Amino acid sequence: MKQLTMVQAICDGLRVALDQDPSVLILGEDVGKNGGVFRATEGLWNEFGDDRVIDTPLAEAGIIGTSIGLAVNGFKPVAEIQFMGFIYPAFEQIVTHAARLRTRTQGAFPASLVIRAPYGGGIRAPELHCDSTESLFVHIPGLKVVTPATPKDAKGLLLAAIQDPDPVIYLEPMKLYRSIKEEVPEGWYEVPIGKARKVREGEDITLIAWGTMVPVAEGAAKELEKKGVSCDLIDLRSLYPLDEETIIQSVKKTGRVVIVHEAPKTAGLGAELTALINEHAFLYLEAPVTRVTGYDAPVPMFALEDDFRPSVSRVSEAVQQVLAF
Amino acid sequence: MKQLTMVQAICDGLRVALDQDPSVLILGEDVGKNGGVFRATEGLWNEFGDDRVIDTPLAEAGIIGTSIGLAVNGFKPVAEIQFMGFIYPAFEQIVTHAARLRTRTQGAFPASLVIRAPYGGGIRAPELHCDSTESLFVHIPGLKVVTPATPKDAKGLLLAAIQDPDPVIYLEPMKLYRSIKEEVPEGWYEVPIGKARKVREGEDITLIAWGTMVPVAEGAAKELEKKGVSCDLIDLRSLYPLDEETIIQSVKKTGRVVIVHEAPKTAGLGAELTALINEHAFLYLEAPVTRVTGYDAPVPMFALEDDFRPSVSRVSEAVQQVLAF
Amino acid sequence: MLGQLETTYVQYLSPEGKLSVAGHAVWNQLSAEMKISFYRWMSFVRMFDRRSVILQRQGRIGTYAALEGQEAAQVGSALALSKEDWIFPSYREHGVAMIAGMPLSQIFLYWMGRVEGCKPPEGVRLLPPSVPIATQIPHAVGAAWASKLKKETSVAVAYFGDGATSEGDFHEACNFAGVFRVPAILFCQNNGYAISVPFSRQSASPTVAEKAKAYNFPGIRVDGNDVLAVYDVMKQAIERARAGEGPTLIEAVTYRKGPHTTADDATRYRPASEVEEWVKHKDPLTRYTRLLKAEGLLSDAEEREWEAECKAQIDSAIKEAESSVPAPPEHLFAHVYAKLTPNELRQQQQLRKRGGRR
Amino acid sequence: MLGQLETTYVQYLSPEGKLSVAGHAVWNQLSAEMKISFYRWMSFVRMFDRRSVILQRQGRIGTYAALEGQEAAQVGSALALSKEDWIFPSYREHGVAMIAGMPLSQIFLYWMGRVEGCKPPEGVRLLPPSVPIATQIPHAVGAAWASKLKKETSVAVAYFGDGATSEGDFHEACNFAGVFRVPAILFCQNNGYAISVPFSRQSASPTVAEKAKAYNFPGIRVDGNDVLAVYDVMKQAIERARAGEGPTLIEAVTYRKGPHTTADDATRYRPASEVEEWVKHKDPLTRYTRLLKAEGLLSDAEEREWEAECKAQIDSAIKEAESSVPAPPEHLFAHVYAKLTPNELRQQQQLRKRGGRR
Ligand SMILES: Cc1ncc(C[n+]2csc(CCOP(=O)(O)OP(=O)(O)O)c2C)c(N)n1
Ligand SMILES: Cc1ncc(C[n+]2csc(CCOP(=O)(O)OP(=O)(O)O)c2C)c(N)n1
Ligand SMILES: [Mg+2]
Ligand SMILES: [Mg+2]
Repeated sequence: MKQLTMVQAICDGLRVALDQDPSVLILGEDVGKNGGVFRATEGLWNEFGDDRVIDTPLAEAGIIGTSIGLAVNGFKPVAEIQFMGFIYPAFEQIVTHAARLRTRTQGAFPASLVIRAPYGGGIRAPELHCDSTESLFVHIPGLKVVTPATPKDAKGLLLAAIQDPDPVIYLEPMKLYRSIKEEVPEGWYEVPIGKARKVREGEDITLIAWGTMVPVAEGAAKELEKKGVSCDLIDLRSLYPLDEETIIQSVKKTGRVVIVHEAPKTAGLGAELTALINEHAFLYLEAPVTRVTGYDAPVPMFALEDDFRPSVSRVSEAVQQVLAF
Repeated sequence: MKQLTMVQAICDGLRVALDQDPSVLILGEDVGKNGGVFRATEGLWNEFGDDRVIDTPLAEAGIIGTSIGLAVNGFKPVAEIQFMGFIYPAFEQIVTHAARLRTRTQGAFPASLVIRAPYGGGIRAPELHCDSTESLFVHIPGLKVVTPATPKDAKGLLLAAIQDPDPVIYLEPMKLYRSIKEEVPEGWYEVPIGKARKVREGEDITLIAWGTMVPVAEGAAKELEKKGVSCDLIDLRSLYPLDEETIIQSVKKTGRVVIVHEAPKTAGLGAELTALINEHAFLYLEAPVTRVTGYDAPVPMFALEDDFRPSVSRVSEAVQQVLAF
Repeated sequence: MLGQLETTYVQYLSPEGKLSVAGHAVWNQLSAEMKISFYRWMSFVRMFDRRSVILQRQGRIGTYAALEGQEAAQVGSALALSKEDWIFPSYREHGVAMIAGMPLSQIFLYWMGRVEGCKPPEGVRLLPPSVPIATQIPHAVGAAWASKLKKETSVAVAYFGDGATSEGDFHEACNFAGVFRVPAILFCQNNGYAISVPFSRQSASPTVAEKAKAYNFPGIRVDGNDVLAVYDVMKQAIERARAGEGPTLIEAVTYRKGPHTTADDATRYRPASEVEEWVKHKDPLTRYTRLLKAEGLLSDAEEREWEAECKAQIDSAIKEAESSVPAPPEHLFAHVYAKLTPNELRQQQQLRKRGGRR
Repeated sequence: MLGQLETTYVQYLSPEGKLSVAGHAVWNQLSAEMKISFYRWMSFVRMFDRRSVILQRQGRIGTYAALEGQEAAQVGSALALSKEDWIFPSYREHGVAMIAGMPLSQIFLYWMGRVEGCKPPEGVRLLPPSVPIATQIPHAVGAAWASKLKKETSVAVAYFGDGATSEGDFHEACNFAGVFRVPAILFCQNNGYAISVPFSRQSASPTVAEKAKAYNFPGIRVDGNDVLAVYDVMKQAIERARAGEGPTLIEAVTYRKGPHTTADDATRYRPASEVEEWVKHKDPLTRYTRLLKAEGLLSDAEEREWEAECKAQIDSAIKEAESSVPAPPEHLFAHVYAKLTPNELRQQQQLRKRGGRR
């Protein structure tokens, strides 16, 4: 097994998919000759040619709209949106068509496709490149939404998304593209959509995070461990469907919850998780479910991004407050 | 005072605004000569002319994008999106620009505009006309989101939205356009954004609804009254900012909450309300906050819409379950 | 043909039912069967359409988008397609849908608000009506692109209105079609209005066809009420597409005789004289019937017979649709995902338990 | 001029620094001050740009979008505008921004990731760089529309790249501009690439200019490395706009000499020979300097003097930007709404309490 970064693992997953499934197409802006602005498609254009790894015009609605047509007529498009902050022009195609086509055609012509998009901040990217608006997509029935936090999960989740018959939004935490290396199995393997990953087992409190925030939550858990606090840390991986069982079991065990996300607080995914926990584990809660999130302000330009994004210390402090409740 | 339906009250509000504020422009598809597909702009084109009540090309991003430019250069556009289900092509302009322009220009060029859109189901409209995806907009910092449930509020909230220096999404419950008549004051008056309306005072449980669901919740409250259950019913009116005070006070009084919305459950606004209540009134809760919502499925075509939309009986049953908890 | 001025259009059959020289040539190439087929379908579509308007008034179907006046554009173009071709319609292409093989009863079900009506029979490559304007155009381009990548000869056609040309999706789809030279036909029925908004407020360029230049493929303007011209122009575009010569934008100039939908009042925005001109003098069915009769291919008796036959088919389809057992409420979860998640299964179960109680 | 073939372009000054006949006419109309002004701004912009690339390498600013090679397109067009006109730039128009009156230090602040750098001084009608491609074009059209409705003579210009022409927003904006005949200039710097994607993969039509036909207003192609031609074409478009004759699409054919941004490696997708051709033979500043020198309007000494002056100004702006007190964390709530809601006030308070602790 090779040690790979997340972006290398993604590239490897795409290569495996192209290699093993002739219906797979990769399309998007700069994914071909250039190998992607993050090098997530590096080498694939050379290897698989211009008919399978396709540089498109600069038009997100066009990319997703034509991908839907490609899917209807037999292909499995894996479309790249260069940054999640630029997914909005394709919002109508995603929300109105990709999500609903299976229902609307009663199973005849599902829009079986994957939409990859780097998201989140922390890398000093220019303005408007750093959104993490996953909850918008989680709200739309018919979509699945996943995000990995490790290289191994990145490849396995990607292949699961490609294998999945439903449209999957696959969010890639930019900040983690190159920050971790780990052994990544070769060939095709899948990390099932809908199953969370237990990062740490603990007794005192449940921490829930995903994507970019997993290392932050993990950092807090480590710090807290030194203070004698044992955290049960869940990396959701799958934002829709949610792994309710893992979440609820943990909450029933600990009775206390801190949710960490990078998106603004109001109507973020933390809200849904809170509601879910309230519904299924109300009597087990010993303190209010607490959210540590981005603020309810536009994602700031990078000078203030580290103040906006949840930090280890903000998470630790929230945990201590919850424990003191 | 005249007895007006909601759509008449909206039209009246628009007329007053056009009359009293020369910077107000109305633009959208079919808002001019035709007077709007729901007659919300009836007569205005005749009265104020083609330069103030403007039929645009069929392009939602163009409508909102040019409205932003009109706002930057001195006008107060009141743009109509014909149905909320067709707002998505303008999503990028709303989320990336309208919501952020004040911040991005540090106050120099705010996008001061109003976006009106009929929403929700219940009128046997064709496919895809019946979305109520308000939570998507509530999640976006920089936007305000409001929806009236009565003719009087409709006009007052509309004028408040037009007066407001920030971009306001003004959602019009189609189902209520003509279902209620009430006395509506003449001239300019405002219903403040950020203040909920207490529809009924009660002791046993808090019902929270908005827009299309207010009469449903009210119907349930009336039914429950006969069974001796007294409901505190809040019509939110303002979805962002939320009237936290009214909500929390009521929950502290009743200890039990049912939230009713038409949108799918997962990551709907009910989730945020649950989280908010959990945060601010945790110790007062005697039962899990319960959501009665549209299902996590695409809004169905009209044969099944009444099964999808929360009904009086679903709300009543939920209340009884919460009381029995 | 492709070199015409866009503000004129291809016309073979005059409103009076007379063939032009070029029209004669096309006419002579057609089989007798095809000649009668144009008539039969146009007449059938019209009868279906009028009946649907009545059904709406009777409360038996919901808001309905009538197509009367646009029969030639729909029938002429649809008859040029083959079974292997893909069709991405808007909400007004019932005529196209029928020809593609969509059972009438399904079309009625759709307008009864029943999602079952969306599903085409096996082998019919027809998508459900696309209500959000212009959004189906990129789908057609994608499907055509797929054919090209698979080296198949099938083409894909998107049907849309003049209003749709203002949407970004129209532009992006045309641009992709041009760049990748896909076998797509972008078929615009320019009926002069997008609900109440006239084309002059929709576009500064006087025609739709000329917009194709921006994408470097042919744009052809055709008399959309001349079924022969539409058929021939469509046929040529399809041939070009199958031969790998890329997309074509077709602008069929036509008119809807009635309101936008049964919920609309077109007298608010269209002058009566304009409507009269189109209804009385430019009707596509009248025009073609005149030709057939002049050519001795259709008698009054045959006409009556065919209309009776249509009526019978329509009656039976209505019966079928109206007697089709309504899907139960929990059906709204059918096909949301290939396999429902625990969350939806739970919700579906709750809904099922209500047993239809609302 | 407007009747040219789109695949050729307006050029007054050859790469060798020679004026064409038409160029002479334009040249003779210009004041000496204006003639030197073109040079000074191009030179200033280039020095700013090169310095910014260095600052990025030194870690003193973030990812930076260099414009070297596009100075003539930016300076020529911006110098044709007046204070009253509105500018909606993309992320590469630092040259335009400076001429519009944006202090250099603000521009540096922007690239330091500081939102304060977005705010123009009072009276400068310049919006912050629009990062999402093409989204600023409808804004410009809206602002121009407002001028028209107010019966003012100000125009609005949107700056964008060749890649932007593929976006729906480009189309919708052009369409609105044409339909409402607004005084907008849609100024496309066609530098041949959208990051790595060549224009041939962006558009099947060989030029941007010809796309204007779909909207029924003039599209003009100009040598974007010829500052005189750009200035003149822009001037004429502005005059047309002010006179109520509607919008113009200008395609300035140019090239970015370096990578897309400091995060990009252009050697992955551009042949060295192509780059060399543009860098060595088509440089806008070299060309214009040759002319000035040939005309005796610029000496080597004056050149050195001016460069020293530029350097001093740039140095001082960097100093100013780098010594500007960073906004505190809670500043991220400033201007989210005209008046913060209780929710944001509470969050802002929490953030303030952290006192900069992360
Ligand atoms: C994206 C979107 N915006 C608005 C509407 C509402 N609407 C339905 S039909 C229509 C007019 C369409 O005109 P056109 O494209 O000319 O087609 P026609 O109805 O004339 O066949 C409008 C505005 C819609 N369905 N979708
Ligand atoms: C909507 C959107 N999609 C994608 C991007 C990522 N992106 C940034 S610049 C760029 C290329 C732009 O090319 P062009 O319009 O030619 O302008 P240039 O950079 O050449 O000046 C892309 C794809 C973006 N900023 N916005
Ligand atoms: Mg039309
Ligand atoms: Mg470019």
